[in-house]
Amino acid sequence: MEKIGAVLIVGAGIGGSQAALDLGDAGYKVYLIESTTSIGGVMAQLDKTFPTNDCAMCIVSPKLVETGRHQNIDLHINCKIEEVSGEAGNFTIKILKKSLHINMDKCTGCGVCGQKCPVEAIDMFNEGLAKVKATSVKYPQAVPLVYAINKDYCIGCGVCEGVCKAEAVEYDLEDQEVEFNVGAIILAPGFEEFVPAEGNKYGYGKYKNVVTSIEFERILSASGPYTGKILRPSDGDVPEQVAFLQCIGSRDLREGQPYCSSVCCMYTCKEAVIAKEHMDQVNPTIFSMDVRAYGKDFDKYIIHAQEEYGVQYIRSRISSITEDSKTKDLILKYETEDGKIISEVFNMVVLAVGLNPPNDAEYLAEKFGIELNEYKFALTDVFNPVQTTRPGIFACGAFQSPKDIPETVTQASAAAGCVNQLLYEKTGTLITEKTLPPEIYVAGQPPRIGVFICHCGINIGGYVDVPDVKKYASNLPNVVLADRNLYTCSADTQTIIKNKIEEFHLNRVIVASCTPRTHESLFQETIREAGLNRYLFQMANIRDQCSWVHMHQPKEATQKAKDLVRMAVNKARNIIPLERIKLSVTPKALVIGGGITGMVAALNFASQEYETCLVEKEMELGGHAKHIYTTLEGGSVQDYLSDLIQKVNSNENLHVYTQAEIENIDGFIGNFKTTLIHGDRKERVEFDHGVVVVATGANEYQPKEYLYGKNPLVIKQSDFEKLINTTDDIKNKKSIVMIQCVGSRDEERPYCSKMCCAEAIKNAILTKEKYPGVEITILFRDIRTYGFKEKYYRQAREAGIIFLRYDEKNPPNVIANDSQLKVEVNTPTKEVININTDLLVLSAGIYADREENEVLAMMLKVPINDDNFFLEAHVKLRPVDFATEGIFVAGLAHCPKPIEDSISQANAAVSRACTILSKDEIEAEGKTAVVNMARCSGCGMCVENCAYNAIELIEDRRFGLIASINQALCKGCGACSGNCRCAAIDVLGFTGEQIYAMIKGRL
Amino acid sequence: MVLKMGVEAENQNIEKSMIETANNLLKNKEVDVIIGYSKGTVPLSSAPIIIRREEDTDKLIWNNLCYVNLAKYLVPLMPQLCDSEGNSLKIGVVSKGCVGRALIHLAVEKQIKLDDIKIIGIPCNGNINRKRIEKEIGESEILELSIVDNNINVKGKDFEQSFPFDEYLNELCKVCKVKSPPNNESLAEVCVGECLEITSVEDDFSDLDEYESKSTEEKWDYIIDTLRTCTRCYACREACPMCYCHLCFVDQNKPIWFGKTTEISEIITFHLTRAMHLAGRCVACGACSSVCPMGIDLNLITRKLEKIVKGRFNFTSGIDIETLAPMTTFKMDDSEEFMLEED
Amino acid sequence: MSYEPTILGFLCNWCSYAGADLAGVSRLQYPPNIRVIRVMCSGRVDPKFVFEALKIGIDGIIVMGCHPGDCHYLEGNYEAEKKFNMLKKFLTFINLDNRIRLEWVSASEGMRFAEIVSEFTNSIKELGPSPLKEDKDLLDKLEAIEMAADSYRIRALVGRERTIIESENVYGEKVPQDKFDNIFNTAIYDEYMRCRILLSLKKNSKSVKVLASELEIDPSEVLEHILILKGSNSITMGEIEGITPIYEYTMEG
Amino acid sequence: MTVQTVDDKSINENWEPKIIAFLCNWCSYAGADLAGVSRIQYPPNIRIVRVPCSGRINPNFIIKSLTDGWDGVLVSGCHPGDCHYISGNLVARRRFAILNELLEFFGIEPGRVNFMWASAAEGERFANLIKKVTKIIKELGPNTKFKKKWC
Repeated sequence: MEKIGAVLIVGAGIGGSQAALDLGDAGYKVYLIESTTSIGGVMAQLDKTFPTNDCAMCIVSPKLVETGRHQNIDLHINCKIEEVSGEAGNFTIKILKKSLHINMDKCTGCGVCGQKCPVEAIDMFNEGLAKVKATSVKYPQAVPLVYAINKDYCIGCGVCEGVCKAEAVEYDLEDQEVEFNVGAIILAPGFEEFVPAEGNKYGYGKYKNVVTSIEFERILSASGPYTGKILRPSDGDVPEQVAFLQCIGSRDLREGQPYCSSVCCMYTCKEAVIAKEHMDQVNPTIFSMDVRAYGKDFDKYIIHAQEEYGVQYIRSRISSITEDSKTKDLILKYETEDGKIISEVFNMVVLAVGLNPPNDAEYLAEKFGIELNEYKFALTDVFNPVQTTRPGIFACGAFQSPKDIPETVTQASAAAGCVNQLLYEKTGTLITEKTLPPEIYVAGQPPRIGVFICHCGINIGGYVDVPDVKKYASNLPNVVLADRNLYTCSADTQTIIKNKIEEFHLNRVIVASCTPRTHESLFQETIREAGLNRYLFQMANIRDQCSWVHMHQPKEATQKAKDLVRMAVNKARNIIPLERIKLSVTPKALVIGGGITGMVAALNFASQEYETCLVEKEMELGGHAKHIYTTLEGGSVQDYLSDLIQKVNSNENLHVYTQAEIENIDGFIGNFKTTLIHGDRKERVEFDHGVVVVATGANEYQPKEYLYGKNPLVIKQSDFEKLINTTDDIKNKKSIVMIQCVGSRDEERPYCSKMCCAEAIKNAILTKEKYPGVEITILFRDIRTYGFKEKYYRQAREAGIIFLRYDEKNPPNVIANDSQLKVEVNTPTKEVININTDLLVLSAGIYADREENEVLAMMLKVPINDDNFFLEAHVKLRPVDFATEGIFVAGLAHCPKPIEDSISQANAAVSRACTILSKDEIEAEGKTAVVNMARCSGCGMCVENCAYNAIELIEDRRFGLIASINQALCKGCGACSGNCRCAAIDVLGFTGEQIYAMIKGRL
Repeated sequence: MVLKMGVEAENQNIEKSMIETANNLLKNKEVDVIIGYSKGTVPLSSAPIIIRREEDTDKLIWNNLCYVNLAKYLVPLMPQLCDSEGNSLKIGVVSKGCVGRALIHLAVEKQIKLDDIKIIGIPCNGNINRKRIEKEIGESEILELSIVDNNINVKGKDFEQSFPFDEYLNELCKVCKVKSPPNNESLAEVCVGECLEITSVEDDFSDLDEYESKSTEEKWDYIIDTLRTCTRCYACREACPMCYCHLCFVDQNKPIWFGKTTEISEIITFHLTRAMHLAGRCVACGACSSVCPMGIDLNLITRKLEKIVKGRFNFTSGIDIETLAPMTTFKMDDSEEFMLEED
Repeated sequence: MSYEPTILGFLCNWCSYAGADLAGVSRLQYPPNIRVIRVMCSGRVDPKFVFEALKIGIDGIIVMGCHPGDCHYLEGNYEAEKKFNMLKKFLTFINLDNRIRLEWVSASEGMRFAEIVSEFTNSIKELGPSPLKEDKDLLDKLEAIEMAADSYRIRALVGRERTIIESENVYGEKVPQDKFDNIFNTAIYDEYMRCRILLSLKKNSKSVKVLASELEIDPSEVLEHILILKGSNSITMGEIEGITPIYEYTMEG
Repeated sequence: MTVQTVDDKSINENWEPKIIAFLCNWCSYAGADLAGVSRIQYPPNIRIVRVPCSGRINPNFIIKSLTDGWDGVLVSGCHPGDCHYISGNLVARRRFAILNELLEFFGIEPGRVNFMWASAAEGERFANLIKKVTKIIKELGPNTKFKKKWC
């Protein structure tokens, strides 16, 4: 059975889109299937996202637009899976494409049908807070921007067909049956929020002012129904006292799911912070049990929220909510930690609802033949969390287990990494390279500009006098052709443009229509197909920024349209053809660090027949995982480790250098050259490669507190694990005490090491099983067994292990009295408990050594954050890339994480790297910066300003010390040219001359 | 400004020990060449001089008229100041406070290498505001000038006048906080007289309060009056150590950003853009005002530049070679009070 | 002198007007209060005419057309019936629905014409004079109704009702009457409320709670309407007094 | 025939200022598009110039716009942290801060040149800020300070 170089991805949320982009860039044909009418999933509904508080739309829409128009990605919306057959490497899938009753190719998304439709329905995107018409688009920036008719609301009155100038409405469009033949499948259908059932004790559904967190997200969103103002649904007032209730539908055996949904602690804190930021009158109070802020910079976020924004945390679970019928305020009754019963009045309550599996989870499992776990999420392998029970089918994102956006994006890339491993021989087989005519040489010709003005149905023509603008444009200097058409972006007008280019020998094309953000590349492709360099093109936005926003001032709108066209023509006179620089790529990879992460990454590269070099500074491989025996979920780490080491040493594409040190790395993406010294004889090895994966791991904290090192009865958790797994000296111990958060979440290391709670509970359960008589007490600040690990926390409590909370302000102190230790614990109820114990186990955290990381960071010119871990390019959208292209990070070097997350990140890094290695040459961005050597005085300001390290000072024979730009790394942002005093640096496509000409266009 | 023993006497004292230092620096080959001030060809002026041989060191002078910033000559001269094989000579620079700061900042901007430079530190007690005295004397020519216990005696062909020293100092020198080069240990430096260690500068910029309390129109009128007489001769640009661009923005074409005429709006544009280029780089040496043939007082703008950069980024130019100039870096919590918000 | 109501009658030229003439020829007597306007077809009567009549204080309005199937223009009377239903629904909000009547009178039914007119005149007489003359608040409500009835949404629904219920909609199916009715009724109610909110805000800016008390509906419902009006840029949120945002009417709405 | 010199032109009420706006492509330009898609009306005085990032905006652009006769300048970038190029807007913020203080120091009316952040989801906020800027510049009247007097 022959493998196929194509992939089916089910679900086009942020996870599905990331996997599609990775695989599309790596040269696979991707069929992206979405059940709703536009891509973006839940992330598109969010206002801001933690931990960076940046606006979800700003971050996700460029990625969605790229997915929408990627050459290798076929996007199919409104689909339903019918039937799946075949096996790894060769699947056939039948899909039912439900009709939108609107022809996707003709619809331009202008929205007139939506305005005129007489039927109003509940807007599910805004969680029922607003109304939407029967013909609608999910949200204004939807990709693809296509309207759809919702059949169960539509009464078929035919009004929309009447008003649609593009004749896109075709009521009789049937559902289509489509069949795909692919090599692998990735399931990323996301999750469903938990909705409290009828008659729930929180009054959701009964009291207006009790809303779920996703509804509150829409209330917060600037593009939501309340346009970012925090109002309460009962009377539109600003709620001054807002209560947030955690764990609704999670960690709850009766009404919800037993597991922890992992993300509610963080998004609740974010919602509280953003509400306070939007409106200062709002005072958020969060009722929580444990605050599970386990990820990178999460703890800092919580502390910052408490200090900066006055978010108040109360540690208790609400028993009941009653409503004051007159004021519609809510009375909450709760018990504080020291036992007092308090009832407080709040104007609004937000329920932090958990994450359920998608509604069609069983349906998908049955169709794709994969097993689900006890909570109906996808059952995956302990040591490869994206591999489902059926080979060739992978799962990622919340469908695998509840997780946040950074982890979802990482897992999406990891799934793409596993697909690479499966189908690597077949890259590039199914993608069609477009054959383009040779470019016409236009340099030196006088500018001959063609201006195409668009009516966009009535969207422009209805408010701007397009014929007048056309007449005006036709007698602007250098304009040889001015034309107007009903829809410039429609397929037939593209051919008109191509013919006019030939007929009038145009060497500059201007389209005055809508926003270049979504349509520039469409027209650039068209003029390239007519033989013109794609950069000889300019757009004037006379719809979104003119006709639509000056509807009641047609005269001024027409004048503005003329001005915008004239400014575009002025700029067009100065544009020059640009090439995208091509760079060769050495298809080899360097992996630094031989722990589990490094080995998994190196193996993945090697199994795709990329020559790989693995560098490890210790004597033997294994890294941090050497002294871990099992994972909380029961996987045996030592067997996995030994099997991994055996595979690494036996793979012929993989050169392993232990006891090795990197002397120097230079070069850039695709063309790195590394020299390293290895072995006790310090041999020197040269290795050139295309990509670098940093998997240098981190170290275990050596505790200084709690008499560690001074008293033999005080040991670390890792020593304790060795003890119970290899010896049985615990036999005669009567009482063991464990202390959590040792060396984590304190002044120097203000972060959570994420795996110590799981380690402690794993060892405690194992000890209880082996020696039931031993009394185990765990002193904790927050038990952070997120996700499905919650089950083991409950299992520990049922096994009789005592959990005692201590406050970080006065931690327990340890006094040695002869053969035992006395541990004094001051609990929040202010009375002190003394425990005499035979053994004290400290859960030591993870820390990154500044000197070690700084050396490597200097060589690779990549940043480190203030906790000394490596800083990735973007927390959410590029979690495993560095800002400098071609270098990736994975494992503990990025931040403390359990083994399965490190493995995911390793595969993700490989997938990201394959988008480079799979090509023999990569195209850099055309609009990059360029230095005018005569003007540059070598002051070095641009070198500091460049976030991508694309500029360096070189000694030039004629001009002395000047700046020189590495076109491969430059992104064309222009931060350098903004500060350049002698205007020596320009950004092609936005040069000083072009902007000067636009300024001159005032008239 | 408290003078221990008369300005004139102190200067002679410094001059003598400076010549001495220059001699033994040249003698034991610590430096190959020394740049300092020598007697000007016209009374009330001084001229830069490059000394290679020991016997010329007595040409070096030090008085209150050494207003030129010697750091200016280093950048263009660097290529020529090297021996036959092309490796650069060791240069000694007579540097008062602002010259020292200029050297440090030029090193930060990679124009000079400080290990080729030997800073000969001078505790400066300010330059005389020559333009102001000439304006008050009117047309007649000054032949001789001397400073006797806190006032300046000026003699001409047929007149004699004296001015209080403190009053007729250069505006910037009155409020100057960095009298001698900020010698932190990393610099190879020798000091004539006592140079104090300066790591940071505290300044309340109260001299600007009077101007800044004016209304926008009054400010505009004041600026027009001061700059109206500018003839675009660019003497200020030629005197400024920080203006070392090969092709200044006013001389560029493709595109010609700003006009070259002496029309008031184009004068304002030139000075505004030059001020923008000097933010965080100007070392307040006052050379631009001293050399201006039309007697335009640019010190107000210089003070404002220092105030902005000190207030916003707690940075003073030319103090320490490690910290990056403000425009080359950023902080997440930089002040953004000027940003527009919805009301 | 006892109160004499003013009645306005729209008579379709082919049937009811001829019926009226027949009543005249046969010297049938009926009260003189009715003033007749001849229209070519009962379908010609635009809801605006009825609102205008009510606004100037006419006490009762009657529209007469041909019996279904007799219409000279085949379907005019069917359209008239749909428009009359919409009118009735709107006027029930201010219980003036009993002051309008739709009757079918053929050219040969002189007797029926006279009976209908006298019966209608007596029923209006019992009702007394139209309250619109002095009740300013009621006039505002009528103003809102007129505005709502003129909205694109209502006219589209009324205009398309017959095709999609009696013959077939664009999908070739018949829309069940109850499904259409509940969409139509919610549309009528929503548009009426929104127009009342718009007119009220036109006078002076108000908060949601003030509007709710004025319209006697729950504040959360007012909020929903406010959001939709804000979405179509007919109102904007002004500043927030304490915890209550004030909404203002925008001219460009 | 009285020669009407530039500066004594009384500000008749139907004078409309011409404002140039430099918008960063990823956030502010997207915010302007969202205002369009949501049909939020705002005065037609601004002319938008798209730049890749607020970091690209050189002081020459702003000063040239004033001397070339535009009545007002608006500069808008992404909120700190949103920048598509990681730190383009942060580098620019310092430059704008210094330029803003210098303009005010030189006696240019504050409000002639305005700086703001706008994200891709803040359509309504973008429109409100445009209304505010237009109102400010309309009150300031035509830009006579930089107009060439005699050539």
